[in-house]
Amino acid sequence: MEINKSMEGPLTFPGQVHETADGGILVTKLDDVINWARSNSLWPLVFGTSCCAIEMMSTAGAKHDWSRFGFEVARATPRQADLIIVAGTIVMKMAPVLKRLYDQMPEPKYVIAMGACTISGGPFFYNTYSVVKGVDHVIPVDVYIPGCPPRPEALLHSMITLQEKIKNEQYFKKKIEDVR
Amino acid sequence: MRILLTYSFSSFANYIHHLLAELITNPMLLHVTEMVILGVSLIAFLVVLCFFLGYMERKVAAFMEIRLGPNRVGPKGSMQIVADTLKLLLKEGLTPDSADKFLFNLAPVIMVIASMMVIAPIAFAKDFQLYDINIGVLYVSAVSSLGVIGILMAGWSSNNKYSLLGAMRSGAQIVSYELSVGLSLISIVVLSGSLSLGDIVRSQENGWWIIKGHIPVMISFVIFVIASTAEINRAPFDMAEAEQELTGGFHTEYAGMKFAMFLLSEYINLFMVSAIAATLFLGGWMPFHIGGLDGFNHIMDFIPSSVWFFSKTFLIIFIIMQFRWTFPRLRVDQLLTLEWKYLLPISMINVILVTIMAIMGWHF
Amino acid sequence: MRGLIEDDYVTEEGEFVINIGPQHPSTHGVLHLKVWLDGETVKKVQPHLGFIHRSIEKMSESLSYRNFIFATSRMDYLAAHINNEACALTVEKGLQLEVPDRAKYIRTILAELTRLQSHLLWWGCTGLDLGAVTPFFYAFREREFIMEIMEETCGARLTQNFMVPGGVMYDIHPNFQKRTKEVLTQIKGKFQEYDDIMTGNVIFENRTKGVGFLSKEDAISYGVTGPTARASGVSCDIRKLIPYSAYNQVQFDEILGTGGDCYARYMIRMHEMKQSVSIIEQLIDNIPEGDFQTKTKNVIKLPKGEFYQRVETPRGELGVFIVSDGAASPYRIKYRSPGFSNLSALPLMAKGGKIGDLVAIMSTIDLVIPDIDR
Amino acid sequence: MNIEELKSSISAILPSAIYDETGEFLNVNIASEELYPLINELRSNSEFDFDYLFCLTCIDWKDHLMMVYHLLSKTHQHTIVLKAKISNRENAEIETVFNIWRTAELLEREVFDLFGVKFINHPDLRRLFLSDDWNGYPLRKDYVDENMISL
Repeated sequence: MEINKSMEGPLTFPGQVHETADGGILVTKLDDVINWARSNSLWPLVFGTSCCAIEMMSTAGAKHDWSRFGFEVARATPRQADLIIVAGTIVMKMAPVLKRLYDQMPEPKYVIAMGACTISGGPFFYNTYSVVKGVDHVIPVDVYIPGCPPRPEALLHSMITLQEKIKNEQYFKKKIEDVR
Repeated sequence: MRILLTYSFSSFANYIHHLLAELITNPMLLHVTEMVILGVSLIAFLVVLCFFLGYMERKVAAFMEIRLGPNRVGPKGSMQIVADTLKLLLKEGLTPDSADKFLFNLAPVIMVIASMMVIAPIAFAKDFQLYDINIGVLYVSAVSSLGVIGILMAGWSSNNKYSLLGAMRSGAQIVSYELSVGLSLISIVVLSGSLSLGDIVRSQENGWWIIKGHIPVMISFVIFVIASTAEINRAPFDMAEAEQELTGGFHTEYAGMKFAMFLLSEYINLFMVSAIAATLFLGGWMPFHIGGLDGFNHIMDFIPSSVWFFSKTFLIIFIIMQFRWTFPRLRVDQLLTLEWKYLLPISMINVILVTIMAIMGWHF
Repeated sequence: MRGLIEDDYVTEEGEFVINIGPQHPSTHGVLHLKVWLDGETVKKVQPHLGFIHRSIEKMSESLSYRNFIFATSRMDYLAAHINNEACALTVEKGLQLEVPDRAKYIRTILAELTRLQSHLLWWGCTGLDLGAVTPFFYAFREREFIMEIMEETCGARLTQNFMVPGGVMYDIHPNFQKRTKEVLTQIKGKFQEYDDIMTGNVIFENRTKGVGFLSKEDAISYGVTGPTARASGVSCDIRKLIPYSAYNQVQFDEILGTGGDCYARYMIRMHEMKQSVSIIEQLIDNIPEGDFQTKTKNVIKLPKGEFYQRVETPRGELGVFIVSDGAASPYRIKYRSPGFSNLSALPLMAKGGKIGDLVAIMSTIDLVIPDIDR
Repeated sequence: MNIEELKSSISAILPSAIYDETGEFLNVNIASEELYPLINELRSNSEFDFDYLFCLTCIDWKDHLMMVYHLLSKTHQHTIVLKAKISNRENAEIETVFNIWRTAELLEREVFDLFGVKFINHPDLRRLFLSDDWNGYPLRKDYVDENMISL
């Protein structure tokens, strides 16, 4: 341990203030706090179109229990949701509705594409006249999970992946750069 | 040990008062400073309380639903609500284009203020009361029904039919249930002979009203808990929100911080209602006393009065939370039927019974 | 957004229109209901479909007789086995193929397990729709055990794709019988719990008794099937009327109600769960030895003609209508889905009730929207 | 009633009906104009009493469309399949059976949506699954979709 530490580089004395690349201690710490809050409180929109919605419900159920991560506050109204889990096929008629729901959500908002249908049209990708071949034609997607339908564990994994993604966001730093 | 027994918040308040009096000589300024300190600490207390209640609700729900509940953020998930609140504060505060902007933004503020105002006459511990107003019961019942204005405002100004339906439901509901709440409060006023909450607590020195007042007071206690659950819009009486029917009810269009304020007022209301129930029926901060058994009463006095108050309050909160996670929601006409056909006649008859009991001196 | 806004919003004095769905917690998916309201009272309901119309029928026309079966798993995903079985039975009818007894038994057991999990999910969601959250979690606790059995034997939790023309795809897992029996004992002990939390509750009875009445004549005229029709006294259990697979070898009752209201529909499903348990118990120890599949040619070609097969799904009668022109893929496939007809009776049932009643009716007729839209 | 009795009874009403017994059920082939009188009789006559329409669909046979009605009697437990041939593909029309079986309302809308058969006297003939500005009738064999990927 001791040897490794000395090999890392020149020693610094405690309390030394560095010029950081990210714009200072205060901003980075604030970003950390904001990201911590946002990543740990992802409230999903109650949105399920088909089979994947049942696995989403299983994830909410007692065995898989997404409430452990604070996801259980599923909101029925898009105004209060942070996350839209697109669980199931999106067809041409549903696409404008999905777009509107996404627009109604306040920033910051995230999207998980759950299942093969939302990635590429899934088992309905050919010779159908009504299926949107991938939900990313309609709204931007943060995390994709394959599966038809994905297991609840896969959904949890995708949500944790999203949490990690949020933890690397730099909200204040961007603000400061905008000002500069 | 002697100090512990006689310890009360009044000495602490006096200490701060003297400390400030030395620093600030102008009596007007002193008064204002004290008020500001009081206000800030009160709001801080209520917010912390709501954090706790939110956490408690998640955990009670998890307990009822055989699952774990939040356990990742902070020890045992206790920071979950902090994260939620922080996130809501930082979220974009949307105001819909077609909404009435002034009323839309005013509504959550009114809700929070109305629910916070109820705190004034409540005695949290022995000699710890903001203002023992002599018409405390009247004040409580008057102020607690102010919240409906906020709900109606929110529902109307959102320019959303779901919101409007929710607000209309809520208006009818709160006006109706106010009657039963009032009548069940009156039964205690009749017995104790005072409207002041401090006097009511002191009148329970030789036993809580729910024990002293036999069955009639128990009936009014049950009616109070049911009716006040309805008054604060919690399931199974959450007609104003009714997620499965109206998606979000009156707060469908609210996002971010304004929505957080609705949540805040919901939890403050929950606490206030339970605190009033505990004060009137279960003796507030008064320890469990049995008239005549001095030795027993003395032992009970060893438990601090604030512990008594909060344990009673949280017991009632726990019961109301259990309602929420167990019962199906009533339909809107059944809700009004329950009030006008059952609760109101029963509580009217009950008031007469209590009055007869009080006149004849049949209670302990 | 056409189809959403261009419609007539004609209202009478004092009426207004609200749109329930396509995204709404009580529509169980993406059904869109346009509701004319007078205050809280429902004057008229108009369902708008197609928000999950995935054109399975068109797609099946280009798939082989082996493959089209698996698209139906996504149709009524709560009864994937039964959908697959219906298709497999239709193809077998066309080929005049005899299925080994072992396969018949396995099919029946899996179908009944499917029915059990579908009804469990329905029970939980009914609680959720009426505002009680806890039943949902109770139901999912037991449902997970069934899902585990499915996963062990079929390899998937929800869309199992286990039925092939001629039998089942693989033999059952060695643990299958043991675990099924364990789970049945588990579930049988929980029925009392379900009754305790929901059935006897005063609020629940008030919300459902006398709500959403459907008469026997209307039920037949609207083509309503399954528990919804049986609650109105229509005898329509295909398992009894035209037994398929191993249903002629078991004793079970067709539960008939007389109320025709939401409570009757609820009670029918609660009793059907017990019947399903009893059917599985009769079969599970008697699975005959032998093949689990009759070998078929790689490319199945049905003779020219039309083949119709009716089966009983948890929601009602599923009909599979295959028109063959002798080629390797169907010329035309029509799925007569139970939910579609059941939904058509919703405007009749909901008329004159409150919004809360509409939600109760929707949950007790147990809609699965992809099954309706196909 | 067994199949022979059904055949003779239907022939009494509609002599031009052609029977086909190769399938599971008795198939009755008629022309689209003859449908309504026959089907009305089948429902109202207590000897037939076909009170349950369990499947209504259409088949595109490339040169003509064919409406298929699966009828069942709950009282007598007999089944027939009515097949009405619509020769005019471009302007396909047939009488609605909505006032005989209520379930036909949505089923006919589905057929209108996917095959373009117009139902005379139908109360609310709009597209059911597809949006109103959709061009063409996708379940027809000659429907071409530019988005389609053929294998």
